[in-house]
Amino acid sequence: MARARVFVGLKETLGRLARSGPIPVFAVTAADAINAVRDLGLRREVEIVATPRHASVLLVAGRFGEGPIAGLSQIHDQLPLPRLTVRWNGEVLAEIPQARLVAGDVVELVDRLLALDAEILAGALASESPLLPDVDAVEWRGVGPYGHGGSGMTGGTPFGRPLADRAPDRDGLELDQLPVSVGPWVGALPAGLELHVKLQGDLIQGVEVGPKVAVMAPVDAFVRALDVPTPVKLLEVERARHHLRWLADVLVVHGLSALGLWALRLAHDLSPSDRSEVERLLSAVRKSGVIKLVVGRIRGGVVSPGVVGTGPIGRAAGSGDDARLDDQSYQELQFQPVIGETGDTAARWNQRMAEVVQSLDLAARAEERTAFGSGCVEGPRGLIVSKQPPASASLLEVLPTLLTGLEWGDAVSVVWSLDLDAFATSVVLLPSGTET
Amino acid sequence: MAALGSALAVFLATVLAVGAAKWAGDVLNPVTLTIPERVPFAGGIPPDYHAWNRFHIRWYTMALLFLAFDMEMVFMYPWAVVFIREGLVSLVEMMMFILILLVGIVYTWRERGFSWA
Amino acid sequence: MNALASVVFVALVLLVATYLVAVIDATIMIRVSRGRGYTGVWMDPIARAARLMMQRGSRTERPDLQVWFLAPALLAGLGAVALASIPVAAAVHVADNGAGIVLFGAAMLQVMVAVFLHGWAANSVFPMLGAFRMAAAGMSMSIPFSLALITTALPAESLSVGAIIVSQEGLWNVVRQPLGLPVYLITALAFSFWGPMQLPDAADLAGGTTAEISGVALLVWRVARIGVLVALSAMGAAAFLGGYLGPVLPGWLWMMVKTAGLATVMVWSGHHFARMRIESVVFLGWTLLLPIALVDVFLSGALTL
Amino acid sequence: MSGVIDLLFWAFGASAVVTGWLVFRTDSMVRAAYWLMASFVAVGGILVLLDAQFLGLILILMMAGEMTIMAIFMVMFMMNPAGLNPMTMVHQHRASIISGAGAFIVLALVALFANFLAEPVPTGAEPTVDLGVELLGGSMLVFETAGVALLAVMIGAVALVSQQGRFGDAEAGSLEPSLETEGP
Repeated sequence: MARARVFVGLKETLGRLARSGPIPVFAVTAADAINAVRDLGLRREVEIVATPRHASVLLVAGRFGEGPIAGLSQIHDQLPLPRLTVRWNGEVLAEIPQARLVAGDVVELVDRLLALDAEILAGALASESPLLPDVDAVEWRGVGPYGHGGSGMTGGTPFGRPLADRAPDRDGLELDQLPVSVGPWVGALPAGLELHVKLQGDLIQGVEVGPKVAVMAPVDAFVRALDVPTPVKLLEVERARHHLRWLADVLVVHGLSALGLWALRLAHDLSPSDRSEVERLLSAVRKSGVIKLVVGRIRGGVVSPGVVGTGPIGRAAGSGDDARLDDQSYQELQFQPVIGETGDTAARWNQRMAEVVQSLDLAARAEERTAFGSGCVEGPRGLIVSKQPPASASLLEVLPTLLTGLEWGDAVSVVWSLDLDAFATSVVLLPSGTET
Repeated sequence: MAALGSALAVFLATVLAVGAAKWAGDVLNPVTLTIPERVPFAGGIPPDYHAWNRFHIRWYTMALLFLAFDMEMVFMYPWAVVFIREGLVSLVEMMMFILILLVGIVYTWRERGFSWA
Repeated sequence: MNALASVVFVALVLLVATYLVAVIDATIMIRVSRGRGYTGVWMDPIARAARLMMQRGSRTERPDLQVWFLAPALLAGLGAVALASIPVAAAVHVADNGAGIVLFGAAMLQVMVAVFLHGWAANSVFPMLGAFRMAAAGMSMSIPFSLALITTALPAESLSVGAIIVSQEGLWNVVRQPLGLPVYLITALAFSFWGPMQLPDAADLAGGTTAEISGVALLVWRVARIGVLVALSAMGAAAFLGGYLGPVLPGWLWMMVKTAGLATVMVWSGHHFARMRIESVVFLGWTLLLPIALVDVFLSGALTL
Repeated sequence: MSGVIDLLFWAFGASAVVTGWLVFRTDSMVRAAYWLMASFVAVGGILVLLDAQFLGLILILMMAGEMTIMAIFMVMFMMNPAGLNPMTMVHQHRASIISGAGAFIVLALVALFANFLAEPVPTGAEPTVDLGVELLGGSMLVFETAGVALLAVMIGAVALVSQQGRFGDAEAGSLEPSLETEGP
């Protein structure tokens, strides 16, 4: 009894201490909530983590298509106890009906998270029990001569799974090729992207894109500008903000989380007057060596203008295509697109970083000019034409060729440098009333 | 030697203390996990295969080079201690030894042994 | 020191130093990310530790369980024993025997083993990729690492860390052997898998060897990793910055200031330099750092004579 | 003090034997390699007890790298490297039992009947220094020859395993362009 009391007291003290630190959150994010989750990452009360094993809270954010979300129940069960699920700005989840519903902005979410977390740390709220049934996926117990499911040297399903098979390799060795499904919810890849990768060692020998998660189409300033002429200033600030947010993501993936947080913070309330601060950030990014020494050393990852001729990816490869050139307001501003040459990973980094500065410059000079509104817009990822899927949707088709032969870390760098959007990673459902 | 005894004591004590801390953690939060809770994480889709496989390292050339240089390191330590005592002779002798080994590095570099095979 | 006093002493030093480095890390993180007005850095490491202590541990379905349990404890033990080999003040040391830098080097090479085992044991793809990265980085960096340390033994005519410090009475090794400290610091980043060399636990592997652990195991792993960083900083201070030598202040305080300085440099580099590609690490170690370290050995040797 | 040393000696000796035995009892290649390392570490401990501190510690230092390479190459080339399906690590039982028992008997006889020097290490002896002097003096030629041998090992290893040579793929023949023969 006395021992039990000591433990209870200890748990209370630990709980009180733990409350003053950030809540580790693993986020499963739909396309329309990606920016909201990024803003959540700016809050000190919360830390977005890369694996469910480090998280206390599973956050399911944004609107998905009907039916279960791929991998969600599995991830829920991979969170250590005490765990809690929060559903943010979306419908009740079919697989986790007990998830706490929160509607509203980041401030409201953080308040609710803090309250729930305090309760669960104090033991007032029970941790969620596992969702999936406690049964083996494959029958293996008691099977085979040793009762572990295996047979012979490499056969059978020891402990429930088979061993990988051999495959020939470019250097003549025939060693194991391990098929792995990575994603759809892993910090190392963009949200929703599921890749079926064949790994031999740390090298990728084959890539297939897995089934896509259904999400609701995000609506941003560029989509609205398809129908309504929109101030150039607003569009260009949005474009700069988009690229800064992309930069924040890729910086975190390359181990520069502090610089990533700075980029997010700048993007959060960006205005044309922030140009000097943005240039300081970009200079810090260049000095970090990430472009010259890291992504610049990747062999491969080149996207030619023939594959994607539009947007920063196309321009990084030397395509001069830019819908802004045809717009009168931009012509008045003497807009000339930044054009790269090589079309490799480093070129895409340089392209977007140059375009951030250019956009802020345009925004500062734009005055009251408006642009677009006639069914076609130069978005941050390239040309958007109303009622057509954007060009970025075709990026996924080239992914297998781009990634095959790369080391895993290089492949992750290349994937992130493409700035894949929901049209590439997911099945996009348009709001009812609109056609595809 | 007494010093190394202390080193051993420090090592064992730390390992044991950490082990005890983890044991206490398990007592505070008893570990009974269901099968799905134990599935390895790779983004939500359970793996089809065991991750343990005949892992193809791409730097086997470098690994073999390391074996040779590890041997060289053994000679360097006693050399460093008698360096001043023996004077110029020691410098020249070790330089010769190292230059011979450097040929191996240059050769490996020329054969692109340091890039991923 | 006798065995019991040694254990208590090292444990205290390790805990305090680990806490301070965690605070330094949080401070730099906030400064770099322009998060103004945050005052919680002193509480932050404690709060994170408390949360992890309340979290239940995790297992994968068929891990090498004993090895998985052992690896974090092994890393902590290695950090402690490496720290024990360094004198904190004149004649105040735990385990600086006649071959202190060999003991230290052995502990650091075993760090590679601990990280490899940690990643291998989970039987999960991300930790396993992390494990093999650590093996590649450790092997590429260990030769220049050892060479940089051996060079400091040349003027001392001894492998003992205490003797190396004493030999710097007139002039610190950082001046006498200008190539040594940079090589040492870069390779030290690899052995503490920190910042640009944060390869086994990298973000592109969703945490790498830590991707499957939670709770106390994760806490121990993080503390132990900082412990290794502290040991490496302390050795850098002893071998290149004259250890406890210095005017006015007492020796132990000098040692602390220098260690904290080097630890800050390494932690700072983690927030300012991107993580390297593993192939580049191998290339850097063999074709740049190794020749520089050899030049260091012979140049410093020629100057010493 | 000598009681503690005796205790440590037996502890190290026993761990060296037990971990050595475990090398053959485990199914996992990684475990086997690191059990072997543990055995070497225990031997390193005994060397330290014999006042050969440098040799003992350098053994521990080296074995970390060497046994990691051993583990990695065993994982790379052995089927079922983690031992998920049980298997046996011992083969050719009769031959190994005979040779093992033979070696044990010979060593035991040596231990029992050899006339060991009972001299303790003289105080003030510095084995590391003696080693260094020997390397640079009497054994200089051996030492430099070792360098050439290591170079031969390196070049041989690289020539055997390197896939992409200077002049393209090894499989394509790796001929210097100027030596390229006519025709396919």
